[in-house]
Amino acid sequence: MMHDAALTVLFYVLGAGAILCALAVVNARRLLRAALALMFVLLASAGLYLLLGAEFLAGIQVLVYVGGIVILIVFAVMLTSAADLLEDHPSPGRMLAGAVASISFLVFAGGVFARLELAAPAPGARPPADASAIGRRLLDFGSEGYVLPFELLSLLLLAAVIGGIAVARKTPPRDQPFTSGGDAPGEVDIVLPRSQRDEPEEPRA
Amino acid sequence: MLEFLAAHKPGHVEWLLLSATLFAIGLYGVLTRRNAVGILISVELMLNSAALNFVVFNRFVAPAACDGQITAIFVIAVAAAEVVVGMAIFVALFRHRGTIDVNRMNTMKD
Amino acid sequence: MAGAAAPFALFAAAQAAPAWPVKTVAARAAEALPDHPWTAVLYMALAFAGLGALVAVLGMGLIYLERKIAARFQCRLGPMRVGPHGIFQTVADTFKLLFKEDIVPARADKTLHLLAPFLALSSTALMLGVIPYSPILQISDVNIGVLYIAAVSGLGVMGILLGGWSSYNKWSLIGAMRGAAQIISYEVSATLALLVVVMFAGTLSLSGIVASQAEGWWIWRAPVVGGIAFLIYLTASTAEINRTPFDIPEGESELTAGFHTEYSGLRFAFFFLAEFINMFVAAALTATLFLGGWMPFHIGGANAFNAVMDLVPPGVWFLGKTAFVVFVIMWFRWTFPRLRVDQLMRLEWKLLLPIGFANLALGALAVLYDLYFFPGA
Amino acid sequence: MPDLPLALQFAWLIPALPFAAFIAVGLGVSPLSKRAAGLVATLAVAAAALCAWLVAWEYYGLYPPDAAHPAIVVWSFEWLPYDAGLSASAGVLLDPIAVLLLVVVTTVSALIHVYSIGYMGGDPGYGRFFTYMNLFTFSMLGLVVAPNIIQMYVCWELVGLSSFLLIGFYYSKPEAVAAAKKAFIVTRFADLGFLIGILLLGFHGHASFAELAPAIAPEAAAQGVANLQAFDFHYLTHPEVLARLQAASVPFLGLSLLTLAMVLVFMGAAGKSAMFPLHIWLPDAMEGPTPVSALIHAATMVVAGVYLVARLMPAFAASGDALAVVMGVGVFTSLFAAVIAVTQDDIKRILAFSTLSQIGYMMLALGVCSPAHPLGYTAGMFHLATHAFFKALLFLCAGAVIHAVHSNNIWDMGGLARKMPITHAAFLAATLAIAGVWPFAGFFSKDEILLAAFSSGHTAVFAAALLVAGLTAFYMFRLYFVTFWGGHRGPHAAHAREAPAVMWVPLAALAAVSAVAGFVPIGSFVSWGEAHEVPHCIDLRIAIPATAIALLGFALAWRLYARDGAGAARAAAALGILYRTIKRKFYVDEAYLAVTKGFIFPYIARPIAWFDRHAVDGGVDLAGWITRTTGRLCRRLQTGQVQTYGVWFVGGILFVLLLLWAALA
Repeated sequence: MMHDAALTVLFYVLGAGAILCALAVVNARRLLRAALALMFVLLASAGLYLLLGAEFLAGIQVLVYVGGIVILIVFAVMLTSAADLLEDHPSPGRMLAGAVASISFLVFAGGVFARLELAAPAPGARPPADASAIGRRLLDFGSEGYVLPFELLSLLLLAAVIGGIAVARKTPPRDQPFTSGGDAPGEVDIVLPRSQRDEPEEPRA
Repeated sequence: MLEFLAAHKPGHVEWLLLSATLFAIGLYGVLTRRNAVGILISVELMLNSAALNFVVFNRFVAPAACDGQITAIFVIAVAAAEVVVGMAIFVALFRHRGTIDVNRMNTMKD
Repeated sequence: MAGAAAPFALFAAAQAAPAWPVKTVAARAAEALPDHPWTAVLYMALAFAGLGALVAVLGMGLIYLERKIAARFQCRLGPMRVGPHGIFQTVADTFKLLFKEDIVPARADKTLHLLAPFLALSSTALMLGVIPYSPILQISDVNIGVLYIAAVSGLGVMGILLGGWSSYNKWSLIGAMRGAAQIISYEVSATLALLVVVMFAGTLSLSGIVASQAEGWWIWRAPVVGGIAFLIYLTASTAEINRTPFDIPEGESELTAGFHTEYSGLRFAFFFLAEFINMFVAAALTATLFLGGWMPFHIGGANAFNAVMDLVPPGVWFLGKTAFVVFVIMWFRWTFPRLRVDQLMRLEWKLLLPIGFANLALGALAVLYDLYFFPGA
Repeated sequence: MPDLPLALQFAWLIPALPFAAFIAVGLGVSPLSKRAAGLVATLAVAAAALCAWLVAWEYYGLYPPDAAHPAIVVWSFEWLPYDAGLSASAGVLLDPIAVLLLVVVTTVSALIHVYSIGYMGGDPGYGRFFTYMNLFTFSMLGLVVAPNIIQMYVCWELVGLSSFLLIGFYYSKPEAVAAAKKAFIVTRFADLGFLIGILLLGFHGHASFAELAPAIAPEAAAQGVANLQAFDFHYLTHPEVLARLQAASVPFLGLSLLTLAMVLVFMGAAGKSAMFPLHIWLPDAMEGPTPVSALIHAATMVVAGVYLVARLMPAFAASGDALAVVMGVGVFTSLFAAVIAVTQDDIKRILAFSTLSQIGYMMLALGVCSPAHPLGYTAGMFHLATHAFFKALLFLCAGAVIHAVHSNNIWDMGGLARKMPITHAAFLAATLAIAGVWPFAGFFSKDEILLAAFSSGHTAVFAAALLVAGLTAFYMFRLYFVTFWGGHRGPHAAHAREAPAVMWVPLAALAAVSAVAGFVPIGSFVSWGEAHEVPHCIDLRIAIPATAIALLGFALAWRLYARDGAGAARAAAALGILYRTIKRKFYVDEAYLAVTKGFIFPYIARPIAWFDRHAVDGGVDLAGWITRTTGRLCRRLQTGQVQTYGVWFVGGILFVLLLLWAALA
């Protein structure tokens, strides 16, 4: 009973925190804050995974999502916001369209969920799906294994890494085509916010 | 109090509603953000809620299996790949055009 | 297979009943929860208080140590005025920092500026919670311990990035970006090294890893690969905590003070503290993963020798090993010159990473063919 | 007909050479070298002339004079196959009049080309000029050799097009542009009648084709028509077909179909030949360069109408009424134009009205013709040939004079006889020829026309023709005296000088031809039907009054104009309003203007224009508007912005969700 009560409390606390942070994600005017809020949403999700008994997944969530993806996003924000970080508010029409779309999605999805009846799992038969179970399943090449998608995924990641480098690297100068892709002098540049550049500021009225 | 809380343990509807709410919020962000990175962030939100959905179904439909968790792992990995490529594109785009405002990325229109 | 052989019968018996029953604080709390809920709460409160105290003590102690050791290396005395041998010097410094004015740059993002140090410190503190200090002294033994460590250590990067960004100072920004890039890069190598140990131990739990080293520490029990993994991990975690020779993010000569240039007072103290705690965590993890953690120095089936070693309490073992690693890390500072950014990246991506992969593959082979010392039953 | 002489087999070269030169000069030579353009064009036409002479030689070698002269198709190919029973072929038909016209057109054209090399030298549009000239020559030759009425009509329109281009050659001059448009519109209007006539003939001819063709086909095949078609002249002029057409009646004024069709066809001929009341374009058309006037409006193009009537002579004769119309129009026009010519001051205009008058003369000759008295046919063709030479000569002389004095007004000239002796001599020869003085060509041809009119019993026509002969002599000698005699009146007349050799050599050649052409026994070569009763001799019953009246005209001109023209002014004053009316060309142009501006433009053209602009264009605009609006509406969907697409995408998802929800309910 204690366990169930704690579960209920944690669910609602984490869920509310996730939703609030998610709202902050889509409404923050500073992208960096949005990214930060995203990090908290993902952390809350990791907590929710723990509640669902998926510890390994929670760890992966934090490791990859928070430690990798969010950091990457923050990097991108820093590299691409030469202008000031404030983003204009979207136009009212667009906000309305977005709100209508998302709220109706929520309503419809809620309607579907409310009428959804899941097949009840066999009671008691619940050995923990721990990290080793997931690992076995991932590398199992039987009919229920995921080794093929897993390998495909590794290929995808490799392609993404190479593609990302190919897209984002600067074209090396013609006279030295084999530069280190960022190490040579003049190749690294961080685009600073306008307020941090050396340009003289416009006199304020 | 404790009994009340224990009796109201979240069932699958609550879990699914939670993930649907997160998804809807992400959808709102995708539709309203002007900055491409902002859109990408919102997409991450949606992906995360989808992964959550998988785990929820895993938990409530077949708790003995771990297929939902594996799918969630795949989702995370795909999201990572997506972000890598997306960010590379945005950085390259920004370098060329000086902006990543999606309103101004409409050259296909003309 | 070895367990069936006569000379190892005793060893097999010893393995059957763990000599060191692990009991974490969280486990105690969970045990007490159904019947005595307040006891459980008390346990948790104790744990948090202990963590806080640990942070404070560790911070001050390590700073004092650092100064003293630095002084020794430079043939001078270090702080001597406040207290005997200046042991209260750090306390005085702490008070000074506490009372300093908390300055936020004019056009900075105030919220993020305030948030960043907490983020940096809390990620570090979260790691303290899973380290097995002793069989009876561990707050929580999560079953994905190594994964947890890897995940949480990545969170600290956010603190650095946000701190640098929200300062509205180009030195801070560049320092933050360098720091983040460095940490993320070296995290890969560190994780690869961790995986070797995980593979050998067959578990992600930190206690389980410690227990798996009852026959010998992985640094030498897994031949060669363990040593290489140890070296990689030590190097990578030195880089991860931005210690010299990898202190480029805060290289004074280039960036004034890197990402925390604009911080003062308590928030600066937080960053500072986080760095030193990080050093401790890195050292503790190195000790746990490669040097047996609280496990005394054992040699296979040499029971007499093992019994002598068991006389020393596990906590002392742990502390000693950790202190040694901390000393080594401090030693580095006065031995190696600082690397350039490109040298740093080259070291990681062109040296450590390939070696780490090769090492992992070798380790996998070793595990597959039981090619390590004292294979368990 | 496989055993034709080589020259006849290659008769298609005659139109083909100018056409090839047209393409070559227009696209290749002219942009490269102006000089070469004139040379190539002239050589091509000269070669065509050579071929024409060879063809004439061979044709009359094959069918000697005083024998039957069949119309043979020496070369043809199927050009527009419509269906098995109806197709139009292009080909080369040779019969006496075609051969005659080939010779005349190519010869005159070649001489005019030579003359043009000098006359147009230094003109910026030199290459363009020769390109158009070649096009014109080709069109005219294609018309002449047409074996069917379709090819004739096509070339007919090409002639109209090239005359439009040549009249408007100085396109920067508003008068030239206006004249070109006038010529084109008037002839187009006339061609409308021609086209309707062709369609009537073709439709009804085709209706009875299956029935009649088997009988006609072998006969036609013997003359080289391999695949007889309803539009072939062989078919259309066959007596049985004509009888069938004559028998068919249309509910229009009680006329027979044949008459109606022939009158409509004659409308086209009248337009091209500038018969009253469609003559108004010809005097204005003198805005083109003088060689153009000589070629098109004197020698060849205007005779196309005459040629058409001659070509369809059996049909006209079968109709009877149509032939009467031809005669009436011819008589009236010849008289009318001769009267106007007396009062004009512009040298080219006088010649233009003279042309009108002479063409009317030819029409008159054809009009009095009948199967029983086919002399008019021969006479008309004879006059056509002689007239072509001496009228071309007159125009070329006029061109030389205008070149010398920089004016078209005869009162700016005078006393040029001493300054330009060769031109003077040539002009005199031509004047004598047109006036009908023995032994010049005009005497013989005019005599034959008068004889034809007289002998066919049309006495009134004969009287009118005689009057026209006198008027012709009068105005031509008026022109001659004012231009070449007396003192220098205009500012340039005093230092006028003889034209260069390249210009006067053609003049001399034409003068020679004009002088001797009358002695050709034309009756032996060109005749209609089987009757050959026309002896080639001078009938004194005709020759004496004709010569007398010509001399009368000459004397009157001498009296009034040989010295200073003061007498002429007194005579004009005495005539008063009559003179002014004549001088203003009987106000025909004004009447046209009144009709068009007062009635057609405001009450017909404007409503039609309104309808076109608002209803027709409106319909087109509506289609465009619908397309554009649809596109604009659809474009809303294609904003190029991901998020807009996202909204639609989400809409689809919502729809599916709704379905799922409903399905679960």
